Amino acid sequence: MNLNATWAKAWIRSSAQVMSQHRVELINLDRDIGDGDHGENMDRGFQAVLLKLDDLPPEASPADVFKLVATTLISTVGGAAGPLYGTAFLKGAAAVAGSAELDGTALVAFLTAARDGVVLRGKAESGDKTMVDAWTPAVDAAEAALAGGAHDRAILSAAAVAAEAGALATEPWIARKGRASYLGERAIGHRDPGAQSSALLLRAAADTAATA
Amino acid sequence: MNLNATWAKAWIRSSAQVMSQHRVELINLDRDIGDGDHGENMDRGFQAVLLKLDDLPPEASPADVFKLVATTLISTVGGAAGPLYGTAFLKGAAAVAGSAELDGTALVAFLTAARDGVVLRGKAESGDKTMVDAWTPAVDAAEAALAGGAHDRAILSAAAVAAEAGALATEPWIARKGRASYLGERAIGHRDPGAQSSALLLRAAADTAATA
Amino acid sequence: MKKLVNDPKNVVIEAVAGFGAAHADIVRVSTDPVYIARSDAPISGKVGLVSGGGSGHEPLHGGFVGFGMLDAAVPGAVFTSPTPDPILAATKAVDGGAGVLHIVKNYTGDVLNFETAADLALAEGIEVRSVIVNDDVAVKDSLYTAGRRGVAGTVLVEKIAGAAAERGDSLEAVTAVAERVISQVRSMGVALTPCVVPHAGEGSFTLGEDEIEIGIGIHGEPGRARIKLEPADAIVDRLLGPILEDIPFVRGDQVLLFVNGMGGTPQIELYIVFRRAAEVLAEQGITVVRTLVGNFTTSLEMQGASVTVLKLDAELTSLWDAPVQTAALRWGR
Amino acid sequence: MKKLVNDPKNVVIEAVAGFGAAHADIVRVSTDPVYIARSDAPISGKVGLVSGGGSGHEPLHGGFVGFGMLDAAVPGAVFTSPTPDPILAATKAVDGGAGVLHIVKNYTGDVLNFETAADLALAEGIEVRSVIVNDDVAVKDSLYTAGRRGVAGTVLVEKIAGAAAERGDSLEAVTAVAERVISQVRSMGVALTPCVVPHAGEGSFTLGEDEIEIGIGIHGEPGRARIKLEPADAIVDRLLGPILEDIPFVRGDQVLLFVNGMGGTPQIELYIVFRRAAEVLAEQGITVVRTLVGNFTTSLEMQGASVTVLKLDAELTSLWDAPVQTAALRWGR
Ligand SMILES: Nc1ncnc2c1ncn2[C@@H]1O[C@H](COP(=O)(O)OP(=O)(O)O)[C@@H](O)[C@H]1O
Ligand SMILES: Nc1ncnc2c1ncn2[C@@H]1O[C@H](COP(=O)(O)OP(=O)(O)O)[C@@H](O)[C@H]1O
Ligand SMILES: [Mg+2]
Ligand SMILES: [Mg+2]
Ligand SMILES: [Mg+2]
Ligand SMILES: [Mg+2]
Repeated sequence: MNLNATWAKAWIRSSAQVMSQHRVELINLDRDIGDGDHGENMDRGFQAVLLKLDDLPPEASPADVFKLVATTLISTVGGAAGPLYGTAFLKGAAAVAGSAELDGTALVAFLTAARDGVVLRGKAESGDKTMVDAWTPAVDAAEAALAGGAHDRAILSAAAVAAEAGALATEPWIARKGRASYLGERAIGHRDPGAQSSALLLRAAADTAATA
Repeated sequence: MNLNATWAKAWIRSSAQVMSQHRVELINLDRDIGDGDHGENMDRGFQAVLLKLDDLPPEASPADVFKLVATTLISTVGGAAGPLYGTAFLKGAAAVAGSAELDGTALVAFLTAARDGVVLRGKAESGDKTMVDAWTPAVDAAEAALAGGAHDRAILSAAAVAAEAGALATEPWIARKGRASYLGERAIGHRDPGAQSSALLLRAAADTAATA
Repeated sequence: MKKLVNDPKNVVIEAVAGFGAAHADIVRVSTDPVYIARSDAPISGKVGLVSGGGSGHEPLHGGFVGFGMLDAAVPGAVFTSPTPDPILAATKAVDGGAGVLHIVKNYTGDVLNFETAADLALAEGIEVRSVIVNDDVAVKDSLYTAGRRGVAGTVLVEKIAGAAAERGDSLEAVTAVAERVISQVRSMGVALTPCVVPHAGEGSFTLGEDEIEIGIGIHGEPGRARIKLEPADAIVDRLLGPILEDIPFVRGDQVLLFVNGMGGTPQIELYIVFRRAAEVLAEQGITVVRTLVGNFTTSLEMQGASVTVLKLDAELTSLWDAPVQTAALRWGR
Repeated sequence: MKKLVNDPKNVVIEAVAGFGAAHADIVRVSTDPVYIARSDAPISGKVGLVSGGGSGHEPLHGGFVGFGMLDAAVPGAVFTSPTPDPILAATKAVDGGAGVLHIVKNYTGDVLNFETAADLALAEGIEVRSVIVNDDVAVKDSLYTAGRRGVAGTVLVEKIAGAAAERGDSLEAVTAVAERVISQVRSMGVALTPCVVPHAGEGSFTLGEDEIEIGIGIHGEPGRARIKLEPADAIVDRLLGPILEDIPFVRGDQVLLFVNGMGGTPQIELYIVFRRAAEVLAEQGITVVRTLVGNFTTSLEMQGASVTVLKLDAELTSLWDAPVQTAALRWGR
């Protein structure tokens, strides 16, 4: 599938399904080192997005889809994840405004802007054990793939794999941002829930693109 | 042992020990059909009596011992059991005032007055599933034993056996007085805690008398 | 059992000491015998109000000592009525010459111990009246039981009788107002979890993972029925049904609706209960004109709630509205 | 999980509706978006005070809306900060032309969502200031954490800033008073049992039969250490130690001592905690001149308590004493 509005919508629909399927897993991760609501928050937010997707006009661009995702997540998720994911999609949308279809360069711009949005709002650095630790490896991998001449779907797939590895890599760390930072050493051995939901999101993006 | 003041004090000392040993049992019985404090109440009360027994002058009569028990139980037990046992000992003391030693007739008078005291305060009838159902069989058995020519210790032993049987007999009943009366049918199958503590008390009386 | 206590034997005495230290502007505390009195008691010419009972129902009764409500509260051991001595001492401490009203919840132990204390007070020349609160419709009131239990409705009796005493009513008149509240107030509760008495160290009863006890008493005494957990609205309907049947409330009646927490239930749930209870009353054409929501008559950490409905008239309403200044209930000053 | 709820998804909306119905004399409730405002808001010329955060901490914040305290409270989903929309709506609803102060507890989610709402309000011409409450000494405040959490001290900030706003202070002055309270208030808590979030249906964490969590957060976030259960006095000492170290209170200081219940702890235990805390302060030559004891910043049904100490001066004391009329805190009217 080309990375057009149809893909963008399919990605978001798939994400809604994935968040619902992984709701309990994300709640459990967040219960371990946070307050146990991340799965509930993401599920509530994406279900709300789902209800609004159909209202988009047929001529909506990928950026329009992402803007809708952004405002809906901001107004329904709450917590830390709401503003962070909201800003990610808002900045990502701005980066690809006007494109009917994302090529490799646009895709990397989208991912970079999204990650920068998270950093702008949350002020986390790599290694702080947050969703940034899924996004930054994804951006890096996407850039490398683009530089290596990879196609849009391959870039997305590289980003998804890197995000998954990034989420996994948070497990042995101490957290320095978010609720888990209160835990000190006790955060060790637990995966960051936001990094995990980010990996799920990017995996859904890649898988949707890979289908005909 | 003759039923003099030495016996009366030994009985009460032994009762304190028994209430302490059976504290949890009485709590559990009361938890089943009441509020779970009967063992605590009886233990607290008799421990308080124990502390005061030594203050009695050497010339104290059995009635003096019982009066001390009465006022101490009234002022330390609380709940339903406090006033009921308190009145029992108060009326029992009055019935044997002046006697240095209880013969069979005095013993029966003591038990009868004690039982009547409980009924006066609590207005329970036989079969209401209360401590009366230990005391009344005890009084009846004591009277019968006295009529049959039994000696004081034998009378007391008959009373104790009857009280134990009386307490046991409360198990299949519905309660009509006290907290257990709120339970209706659900009181069935549980022994009344106050009947049980009464049986323990009379058993202690008989056993103390039986020792040299 | 996990509790913030030191020696379980000292729970009441330490809590009362803490209460006295925290509310020294309102109460003074006697530790031997244990009672809590208004700091300005006795008030000459005012009827004194004394209540009490086993501890574990806080803020009942100590939290209601102060201007416009109780003159003294006598806490017994946890879930055990106090003995006559402290009741007598409290009665004497608050007698301002106009007599003293004992507000007693209907439990055999409370009734007997207050009775003895009243007799002793009388012997010392203090005029004492007693009212017995028995608002719990979960229990059948018949010749063959100890009668209905006194539960959360007690708070309303204490507030309204307290206001009557504060405005200078005679002992007779205060007693009559208290009796009127008692005749017009009904309650019923539900437990989701048991409570643990400190000296017992174990739950007062057991409930299955999905069971609740309808008609629970405030000492964890079983109630009408043990049923499977239901949605809050259905549970509220089960509590309100017997209440509304018992006093035949009629369309147009004005009532005070009181949702009481048993101690361990989040406030958010109490308001969910209130929402439904108000809805049901509205459907019946009964108007809720005064409200109270919170943990006022608790059973230690028990999870659950009770619903209390008091039929109001102009006088009871104005007595309810009168200023009150206690640790747990305060308005108007 | 046993709770008095209907659909877990509707817990907040139903509770807020019930709250509005129960306290219609004090608040009005908006259900879409969800916020609770003073019934007389906006008050022309008065600085508006808005707070909010995840639900499950009741009475915080809705119970503190009313005369002399908050103008509006914005409840999010349980333990989840509200989104910017209702914060913005509440801010607009209470703006009386003198600007609005946001009182925010220091959690990433709360800070970010209030920040967004403040930006949007500013864009609509409303002057908004924010203060961030971070009184929890259990958490190390360093560049390498999200900073200290805001816990029960928030109640004191809301009361005192609310009194300043009520007497007509400017936005700048109200903000300064709030900042002063924040700089002088410290808290630390302990959990004996976890709480259960309705949508999760399971405990937020697990504790062994004899374990307690020292330094617990109000969302069940772990604290400083998990230790074996100890007597109440020893636990209080563990809580007060870090508080007293943190602000170097000195002999002769006057303080407000606030013992807060986490929701599921019997009141009797809170007073046992108070007793010891007052004792320790007295030993240090610190005078407790104001007190607060009760469930004011809860974590659903969690058992446990927190201790908060606020250093007072004449102005803060008189603002604390000023009349307040909210569902959960009331005196002077
Ligand atoms: N400052 C931050 N920067 C980036 N990500 C953050 C930051 N703070 C928290 N997060 C992310 O948010 C996730 C938690 O989201 P969620 O549970 O929905 O919110 P909350 O912590 O408010 O309950 C964390 O796992 C982490 O990935
Ligand atoms: N009216 C009564 N007459 C006689 N005995 C009674 C009466 N009411 C209660 N009891 C006795 O008191 C016992 C309960 O005592 P206890 O548990 O100490 O007091 P409480 O019921 O106040 O908690 C019952 O088991 C019963 O034997
Ligand atoms: Mg979370
Ligand atoms: Mg009992
Ligand atoms: Mg009892
Ligand atoms: Mg959260």
